[in-house]
Amino acid sequence: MTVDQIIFLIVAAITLFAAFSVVTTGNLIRAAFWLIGALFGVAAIFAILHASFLAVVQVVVYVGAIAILFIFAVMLTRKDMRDQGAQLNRNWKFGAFLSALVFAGLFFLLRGWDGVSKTAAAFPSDFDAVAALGGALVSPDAYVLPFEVASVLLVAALVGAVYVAYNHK
Amino acid sequence: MDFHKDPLQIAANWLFGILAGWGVADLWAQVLIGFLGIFLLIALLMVVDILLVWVERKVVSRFQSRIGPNRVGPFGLIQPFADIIKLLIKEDTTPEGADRALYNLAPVLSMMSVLILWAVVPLAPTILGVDLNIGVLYIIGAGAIGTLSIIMAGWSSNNKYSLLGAFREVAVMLSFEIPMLTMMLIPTIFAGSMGIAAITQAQDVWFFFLAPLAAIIFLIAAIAELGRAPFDMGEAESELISGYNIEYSGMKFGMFYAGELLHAFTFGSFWAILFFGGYRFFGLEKVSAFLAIAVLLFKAFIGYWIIMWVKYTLLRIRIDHMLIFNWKFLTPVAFALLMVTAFMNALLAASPTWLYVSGMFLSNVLVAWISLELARFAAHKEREKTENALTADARR
Amino acid sequence: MIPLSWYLIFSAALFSIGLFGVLTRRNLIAILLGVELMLNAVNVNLVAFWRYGDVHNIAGQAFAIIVFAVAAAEVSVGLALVISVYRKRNTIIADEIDILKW
Amino acid sequence: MSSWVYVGLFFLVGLIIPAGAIGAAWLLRPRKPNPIKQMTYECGIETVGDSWVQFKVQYYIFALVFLVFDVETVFLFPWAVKLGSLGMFAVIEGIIFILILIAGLAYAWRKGMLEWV
Repeated sequence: MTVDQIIFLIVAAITLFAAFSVVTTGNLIRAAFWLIGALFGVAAIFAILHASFLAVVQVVVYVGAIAILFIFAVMLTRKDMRDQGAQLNRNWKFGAFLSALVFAGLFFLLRGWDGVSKTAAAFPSDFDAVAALGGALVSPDAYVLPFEVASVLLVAALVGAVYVAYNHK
Repeated sequence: MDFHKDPLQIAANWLFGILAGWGVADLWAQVLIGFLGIFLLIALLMVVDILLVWVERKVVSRFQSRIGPNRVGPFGLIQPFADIIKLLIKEDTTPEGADRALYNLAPVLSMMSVLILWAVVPLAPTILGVDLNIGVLYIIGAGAIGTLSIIMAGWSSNNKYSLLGAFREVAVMLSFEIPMLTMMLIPTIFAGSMGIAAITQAQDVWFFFLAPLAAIIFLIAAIAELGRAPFDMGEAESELISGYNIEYSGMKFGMFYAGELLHAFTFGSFWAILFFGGYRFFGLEKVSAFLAIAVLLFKAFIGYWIIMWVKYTLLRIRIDHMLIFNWKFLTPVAFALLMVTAFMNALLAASPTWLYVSGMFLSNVLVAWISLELARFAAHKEREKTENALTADARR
Repeated sequence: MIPLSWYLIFSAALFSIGLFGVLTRRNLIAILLGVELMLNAVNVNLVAFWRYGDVHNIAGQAFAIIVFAVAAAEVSVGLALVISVYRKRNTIIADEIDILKW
Repeated sequence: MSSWVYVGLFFLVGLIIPAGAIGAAWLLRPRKPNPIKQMTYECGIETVGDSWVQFKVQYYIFALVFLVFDVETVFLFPWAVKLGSLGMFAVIEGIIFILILIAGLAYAWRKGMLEWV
């Protein structure tokens, strides 16, 4: 095993453990902090994949904003913050079975595909992914429409969410 | 290779030779040397941090017409070391009902979020931790960890005041992050790169002269991000006692305190790097790497001194005023400035340097003037409304 | 070197864990936490395919960026709804929210 | 990747040193706990009620506005990096992007949702 394989396995194990704790911890604040751990792990995976920009954006957007929003929301709905009876619903066995089935299905699907054991070519050292991304996001041949639509989507979300959350007296 | 130009590379090569002589594999030798270098840098930062405690106490006492620490050692220089010994042997209490794991993790994360910022700081042309091509965003990402540590400390202490302080502090930090991010876009536009080293290299003309307004907004946002006065609503001593770190004592409190000071110094150096050329000073950096470090530290201390000056001059601002100041004034101005800068940058792309610089400077001044006039107009209207309401009340 | 399959299996596992959370948790916020995990699994896939395909074709990263925007929109609206429901019904347990029964 | 290995090392050392300082204090400090010492601080009286009090929804609204602006500003970074070589068309696109964003802020402002009631 090479060094990067060992690093990957450690990061992946930590991430999956954190993700598992997110869905099983009774204390919701703890679950939110575990989610942050899992998101950090995914950021590390992005860094291993040479996607520096996405790794940092993952930390800035998810850890810096989305996780804080979760924590705020948990504290605003305080009554359900700590363990109160069962955290899982009646059908949890069925849910566990279904998600295990999804994993098994994906696993066997992947095993049947021959492109799966492919290894990556060396990363071209003169390639600046951020500049390429910047070019693609505003180029009319590429992603300018999704780029602008994302802006509209976020503004729509802002307007809707503020309206819903605002305390109309 | 000249020792004055690139001391670290020479030291690394020397160490590498020794390790290779011992039969250590190349990869591990490199990792070990990297580890040692990082350890050295962080240890140095801790020493600077101890010095900062002394500087802060001395400066605040001068601002308040006192003398400050002057008993322990010459000019009280040994005072911070005495403080450390006191913190080390002080009993440390954990409040009842605290979430112990998070309670102990928070101070460590708080300090870490500051230390890791220095991974991307170019100390000299050749002395640079990591040249990430997304350095500017890395700063914000590290700040996110700091925000997290505050909310962690506030929640896990099992105390109303600490939670209230954490909430306020986080609300302020989040709000002011937007103008800060926006102002970081402006050096990015000028340099055509997000790498901190590239931004430093691109400053043949200091970016302060291209975007003075951006530098000022960045400083305001940075002070708010640090949670220092006048934006220290999160730890308002007279109302919340000490905010999110109220239940902490001993070395854990020391970590929060030292982290805050080092954070201020770090933002002083980022201000210097993004807008005042970092280690560059009329070609001095080309003479010797040590001179470059001295230049950067000097500029960083000036930035730090300005942050202190603001802290000890201005009064605390109420939280609603603070948030409204950010969302209704600073953020729109920042975005307007960004649009104007992007537009002027494209318009003046082919023009000579003097025209480019003066055009940028004038457009900044124009944006500042228009926004201040608008703010004055709005303030007049607001004042009139309040006064009318008051006189109506009095008549009744 | 790490083969592509490791990333895909990692992402499948993350997705399944998120799905488990969404299907079994009773608390609305916890359900949203599960959704976040699932979105992240998708992003890992997109970036892995970008890296293992042609690096100069930036599509994988651009898609991942759009997924970030969608995740942000989803969280902001979702949590706003949770808070609104909490204000009206004083609970955020999914089973007990049955205003739309009829 | 190699530069990220150094960042990882930085994280590691940045964790170890503060943890080491706290650990040293843990070894050196006296330990005499008693129930009153460990009580939560509240202006010299005993804590009243639950410490985890409920908060104003305004905090959430500001966090929400922040989230949307954060994501959008981050989107602008690749645009800013490439701006020098793209010309006027890309600048106009970026400005439209920002204007859409400002429209959202203006809406929240007009509806009085940015007030701290």
